Amino acid sequence: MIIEHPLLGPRDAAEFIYLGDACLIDRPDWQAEDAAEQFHEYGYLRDNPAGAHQELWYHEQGDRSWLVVTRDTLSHEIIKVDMARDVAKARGRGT
Amino acid sequence: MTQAEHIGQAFKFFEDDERGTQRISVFGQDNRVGAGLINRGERLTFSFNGKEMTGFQGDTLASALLANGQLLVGRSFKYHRPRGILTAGSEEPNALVELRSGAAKEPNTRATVTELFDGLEAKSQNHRGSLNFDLMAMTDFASPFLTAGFYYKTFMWPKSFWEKVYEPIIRKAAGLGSLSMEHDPDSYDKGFLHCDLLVIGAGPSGLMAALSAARAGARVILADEDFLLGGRLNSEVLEVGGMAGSTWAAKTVAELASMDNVRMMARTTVYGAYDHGIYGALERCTDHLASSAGKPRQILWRVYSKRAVLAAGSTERPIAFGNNDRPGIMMAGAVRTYLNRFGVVPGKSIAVFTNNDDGWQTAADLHDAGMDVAAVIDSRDTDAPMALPGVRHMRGQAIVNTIGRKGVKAVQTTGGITLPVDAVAVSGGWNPNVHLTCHQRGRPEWREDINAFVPGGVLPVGMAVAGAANGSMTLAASLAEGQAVADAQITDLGFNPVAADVPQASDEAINGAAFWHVAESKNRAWLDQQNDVTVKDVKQSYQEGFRSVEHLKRYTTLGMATDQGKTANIPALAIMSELTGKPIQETGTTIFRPPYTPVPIGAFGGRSRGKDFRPYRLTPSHKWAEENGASFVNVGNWMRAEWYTQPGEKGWRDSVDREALSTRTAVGICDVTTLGKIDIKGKDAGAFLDKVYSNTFSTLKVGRVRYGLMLREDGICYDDGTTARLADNHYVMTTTTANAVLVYRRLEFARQCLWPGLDVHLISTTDGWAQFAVAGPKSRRLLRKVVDKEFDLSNEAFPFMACGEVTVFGGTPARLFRISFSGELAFEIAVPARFGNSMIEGLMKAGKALGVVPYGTEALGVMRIEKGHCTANELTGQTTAHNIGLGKMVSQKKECIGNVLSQREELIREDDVKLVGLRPVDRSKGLLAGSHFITKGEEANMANDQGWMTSVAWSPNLGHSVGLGFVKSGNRRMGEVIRAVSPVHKTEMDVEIVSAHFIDPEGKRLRG
Amino acid sequence: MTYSAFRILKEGLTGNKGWSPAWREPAPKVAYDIVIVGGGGHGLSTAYYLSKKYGIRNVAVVEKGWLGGGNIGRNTTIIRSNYMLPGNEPFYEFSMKLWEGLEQDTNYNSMVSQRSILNLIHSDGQRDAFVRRANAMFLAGADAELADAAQLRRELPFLDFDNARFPIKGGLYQRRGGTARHDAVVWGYARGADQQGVDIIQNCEVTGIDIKDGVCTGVQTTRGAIKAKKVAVCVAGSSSRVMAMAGMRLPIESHVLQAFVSEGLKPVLPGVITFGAGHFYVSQSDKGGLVFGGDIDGYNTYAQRGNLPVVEDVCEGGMAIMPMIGRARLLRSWGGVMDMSMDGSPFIDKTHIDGLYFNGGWCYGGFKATPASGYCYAHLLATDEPHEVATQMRLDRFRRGNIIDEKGQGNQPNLH
Amino acid sequence: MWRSCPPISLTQKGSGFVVKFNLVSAPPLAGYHEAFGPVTLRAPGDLAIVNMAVPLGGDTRAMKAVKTGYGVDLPEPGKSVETQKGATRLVRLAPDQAFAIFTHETPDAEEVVAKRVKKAMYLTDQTDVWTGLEINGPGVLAVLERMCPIDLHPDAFAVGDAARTVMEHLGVLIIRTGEDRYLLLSASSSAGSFLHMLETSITNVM
Repeated sequence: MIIEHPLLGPRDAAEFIYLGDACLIDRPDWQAEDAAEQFHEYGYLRDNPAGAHQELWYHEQGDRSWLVVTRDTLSHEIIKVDMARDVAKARGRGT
Repeated sequence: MTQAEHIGQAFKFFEDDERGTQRISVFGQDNRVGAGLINRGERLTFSFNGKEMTGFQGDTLASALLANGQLLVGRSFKYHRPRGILTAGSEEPNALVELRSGAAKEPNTRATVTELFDGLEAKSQNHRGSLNFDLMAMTDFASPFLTAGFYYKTFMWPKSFWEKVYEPIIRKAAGLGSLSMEHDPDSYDKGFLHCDLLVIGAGPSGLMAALSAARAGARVILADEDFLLGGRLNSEVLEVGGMAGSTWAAKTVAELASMDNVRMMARTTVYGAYDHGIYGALERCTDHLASSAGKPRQILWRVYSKRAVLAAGSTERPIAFGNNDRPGIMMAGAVRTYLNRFGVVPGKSIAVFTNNDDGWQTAADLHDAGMDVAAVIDSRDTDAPMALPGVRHMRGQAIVNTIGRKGVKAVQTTGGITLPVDAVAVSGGWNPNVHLTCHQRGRPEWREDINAFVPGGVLPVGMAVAGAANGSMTLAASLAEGQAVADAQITDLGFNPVAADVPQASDEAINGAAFWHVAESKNRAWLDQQNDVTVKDVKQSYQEGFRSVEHLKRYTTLGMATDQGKTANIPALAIMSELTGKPIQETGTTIFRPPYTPVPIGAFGGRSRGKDFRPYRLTPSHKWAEENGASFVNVGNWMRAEWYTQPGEKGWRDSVDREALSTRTAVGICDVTTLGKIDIKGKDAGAFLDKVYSNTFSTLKVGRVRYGLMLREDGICYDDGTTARLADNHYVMTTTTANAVLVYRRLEFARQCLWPGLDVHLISTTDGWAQFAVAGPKSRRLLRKVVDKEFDLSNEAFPFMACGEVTVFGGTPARLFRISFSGELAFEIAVPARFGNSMIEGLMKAGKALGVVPYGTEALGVMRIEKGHCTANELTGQTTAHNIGLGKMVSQKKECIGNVLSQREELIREDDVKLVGLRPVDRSKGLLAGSHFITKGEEANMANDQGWMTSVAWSPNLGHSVGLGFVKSGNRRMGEVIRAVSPVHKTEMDVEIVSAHFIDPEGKRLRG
Repeated sequence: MTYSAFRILKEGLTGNKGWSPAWREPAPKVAYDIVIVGGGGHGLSTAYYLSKKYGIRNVAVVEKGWLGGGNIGRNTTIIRSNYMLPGNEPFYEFSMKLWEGLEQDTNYNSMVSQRSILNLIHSDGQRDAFVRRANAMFLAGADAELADAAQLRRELPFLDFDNARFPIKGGLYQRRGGTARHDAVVWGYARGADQQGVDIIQNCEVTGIDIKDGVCTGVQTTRGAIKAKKVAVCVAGSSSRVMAMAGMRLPIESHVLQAFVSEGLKPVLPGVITFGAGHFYVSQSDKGGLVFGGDIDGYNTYAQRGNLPVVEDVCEGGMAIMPMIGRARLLRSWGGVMDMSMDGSPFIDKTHIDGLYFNGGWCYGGFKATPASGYCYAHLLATDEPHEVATQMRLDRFRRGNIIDEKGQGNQPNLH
Repeated sequence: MWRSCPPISLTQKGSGFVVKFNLVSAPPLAGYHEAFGPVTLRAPGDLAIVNMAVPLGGDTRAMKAVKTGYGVDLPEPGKSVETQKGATRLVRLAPDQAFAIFTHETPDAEEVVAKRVKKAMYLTDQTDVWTGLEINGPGVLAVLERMCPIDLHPDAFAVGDAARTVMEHLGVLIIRTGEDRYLLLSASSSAGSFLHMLETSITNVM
């Protein structure tokens, strides 16, 4: 596969390490009343869709950026690639 | 040789040639006729089954064998039927040989694509006894009992006979060629290519596509599996642009080869279409040479294309009739290839059996060459599509059976006529080579007008298909489509195609009728000639309910041989379609998967074999260690010294005991560079570390080190190590050797994805610093002679867990940490890696009077076990902080990775296993790592399993074996004697549960 | 029809005209006691044991394509019970014992061949871990044997002992391990279940799961609605998609595992060999092909195909330990979609919906589990209690922290 | 004296002396220089590398500091520039990360860069983390295509372009420093394998 890196252009997916569903960005609040349940869902349950899937790839043999890649799990077509830090910030992650 | 020279050479020998037509016997090459595109100036000698024969440069092994009248070349898989050469290409099911000899022996090599070279050795395969008298041929007589799926129905009794009797017999009979059992003597290489347009296939449409794209300025790669580019143009007598097709091909190839933006790749098979325009291609560099002379035999290319044109042509399919597998029965198109390209005919009197007009062309070419065409047997009851004076036309007839054994002697027709012939040319129509269109999501579609599957469904991204591969079966259509498709492809990329006329060519007659097998045949009619699948097998498969094409394939093994059913599959599924009454489109095909033709495993392996399988990482003191008796051990890709053998030491234990003892009594030095080092900077570095470690680091004082425990998000221990604070905004983290890369990755995830608002920056410095543990009661005294004198190393100024930046040996920068893995007074000192090898010399020199020893990973292991420290044997990724007695280190008062899920009920059970020390009750016995613990008096079974021994060592300091292990509620069972069983060693012993801290449990030494 | 050598003789002499279909092609009935969703190995073995061992015969197996078209038709056919953890090892050993009697039980030669499986050892730490595992195997009633390098050199002289990047220091054998003919396992179970009266319905895709007031009442299919007292989902590879019809999210990701076969060769490999320092395992089929594989591709996918980096990685591993295979050719590659679970271990459990059961999460180890998976699932369906060797394969185990993580990789499916 | 942070106050106490010993610098490939027909392969001497990290929110200040200190703009990711005198090559690896590569012998490269960019960036010496090989000469692309997955066609990879990628299992930073000249950097611990990879590619092609 080829991942179109937002800054570096097309790169072979072999340069990347795959982590999984980009929902892993949405780490629950550790102080929430149902934190245990939220972390269970966060840690273990996945939509695992057949179709568009937002997922995390790490450019380990490259610029060490984490990317959020939107990819179709049936066709492998890559629909969108974003810098994960931008996605994380947009989803309200901070300090 | 440049690409242009290479191609040029391939062609120079035929441009001057004239096409001869009369039979010319050359040194035993009785079947050699005409001229062909071979170089008669270069005679080559080769051997088949030890018999010497000759051929010419430009021959394949198959054409040379045919020239020499060798029609019998192998035996089939199951029935050991005599088989000859069916095709002239990579689709060949029958003519497989063992090529070369010794370690270079290459089984199952298709003679039809093997380029002849001087000294070539080939042997036929899959027979016991000689090729002519194969003892295994008796299986053919048992064939009524060996039909599809027979082995699923028997060989079950008695039960023990399967592995002992039946299976060995079956295995020995099965298989085709044999491996040499020696290491492959050749090397392989890989490479990466990039282009705007990849053109797959250099026949008429491929050449036109490449030419048009190249003229427009696109970066073009043209690849073809053949050594002579031109595809069918080299097999036919058709004209292009007023010249012989092969001449036009050569001229076009020459033009392409002269262009800088074109890469011509002959002998290169594009074997697979992968995601996003990536293609796999195999270039055979030295297979046509007697020796590879130290160069890579083959190169596996990964081609990154923006667009691709598949111009892979088509493959002729047979018609199934009784005994249609005899040597001498060939595809009609192959007969033309042998005649026109190689100047060879398979026999003296040839019958043509066809269901379409193209078969007639074979008769015409043979006729024009002065050969005896016994008859054209056409299944269609129609007029001859061309006039062939003197050739008998048997309309509406078919071959029902053939006579002969090791070669065809006569054919019998449905009309009851027996024709004596010594060869048969069969044409059942042509299948577009759609394979690569299906490697992803494409599913072929049936086209009634040409009775063939054409590309359908979703093609690989960027791929378009042209020519015969697309169902455009005539030459004129192929040329035009090649250009049009390429123009469309490059227009997409922003190039402007150069308007050029497509060269003149004729549309040859291609009418045909669907006709798959001769129903009147009573004898077995072969579909898959290699795996011996007949029409009857298909019928039986249907009868027993195996009706989907996948069941048909799996039940009968149809299409699973080395040719992947390139000639067999379509006729077979057409027959299944007749049986089920479902149309062919609905019956469908099995899925084509890479590779298009088989690829040597060695090529996929590339250079990564032997010592080059993975890179070596060497520690900075590697050279010194080599010079000082070290033996090395792999730790991941690192090579670490495991011990240093001194003169007089008889075994590794002598060395390790000495190193461990000397370190505990004096001082030892160990290269610990392999531990991961991550430089962490930024004003939020402390806050960041609080989140990634289970314990707190923001409160760590500058100049101090702290042990850190890192959890995974699921609450299990991930890694541990020490992290030093060198400045307010600057920490240095150490990780275990194995996890250095993984921890870095996780930290980047935390930094970019979880807490992007923190100002923190990471950079690995693992390789940058040569780091040495200096351990033992005399370690301070040693360092005092190394660290420049302005730095105070006293216990007060530089206590346990202190760190600082110092200089050594008169000004060289260094980092000093007072940390201890051995439990002794100990330091780690780091200098820039370039000084590493010199540094250990300096340390040894400084410590000479103190009795310093270098120690390796074994002594390191002994001492850490004596001290009860964990390594990967304990931190297996299944271990909780509670298991190792560090439950309290997991803060619940701050946000950190893993703390929430670490509190799940099953992970904090009181009766879970706990890390303990173990020693044998009989102190003379040696503990065994991996033993399981069973409470005394209980039976050894899984329900009673109390835990296991993780690490053991002989303690030279205690004089007995010591171990660490996990025992259920072990912290409450101190002093208990428990069984340590190791059934795999057939032993057990009693062991006592003790504290894991065998040495200095109060930690006085390391604080001293 | 009973299969035997006599039958083959008789049919052979009479033109092979008397063979009857291996199974019927029934139309779905309106209702069944149990509808098994998924006509793969596990679904069919469930049906077989339900009908044969538990006497429940009013059962349908519905399959969206052809029988055995899922992972049982695209694996490397290895059987073994060399697991380590108490949650796994007794189960796999139970499966091994079922394999050992399978052919006689089903009257179908599935070619169970106990030719041994060997895991190579390259480091002391690896040996310690293998000894732990070997002893766990013994404690669960399985067999194991440690071999040193000298023994392996005698038995497998073609391995690269002298020039290896990661020297071979020994190995862990399970002599009872080996291979079986994957398709024949499907056909044997299907034929056996059919003979017991189970309806096996191909080309029948489930399009909906009927749930009323928290109770599952049946399924909607492309061939109409089918009522059932119990619906047993058994569709590893597609588990998330099917269970989503019941509104469930699973601790599973779908990944592709590629596998490869070489051209047919005369016998060279005695058993299964696994290269621990690389990603490579290999055996040789009865037909002579080297059947081999390695790591999963590593990204979520439902496509039954992989990409080049893994093909190369696997072959690099092969060349690293047995460079004699360099001149053997890779003939065919394929990919199977795996239910990669969060700890690498499977589920055989009831769901929170009454009447809806789930079997999945087999990662790339489902083939060897086929008999026990079906047996235990049948037990659960028949008794509503987990079988004694499958008590830990529960859906709620992550909530409780009862993880069955053989590899110690944590909640990242692609690492298992 | 070399320091990246203020020294800890360590006052001299007790006895002891530092033995007379001259620490010798021996980078792994030092002095390597071979010609293979038209292609030469050499390990540049005294290649100093300093990592420059841009503080969060400190982009403007960092860019200004680079401009002031080096007289050039920090390039975009995947590009490099040489400073006016050609003394230093600045390679932008990631949005918040760049390398300064220059020739410098003593182990205080970090201070050299610190003088240029002051405190506008976090600096970490990377000199000994890497080992460099420069490959030069006509036909060099035929050698590199046997290892490098990046498209190095002159139109796709201009002089000054840089890419971190993987070659034969080694992480490599490749920078096109001239028409037919490339600088390749890889981990110093695997220098031997790195050299072996390049030599094999050359001999396989030549």
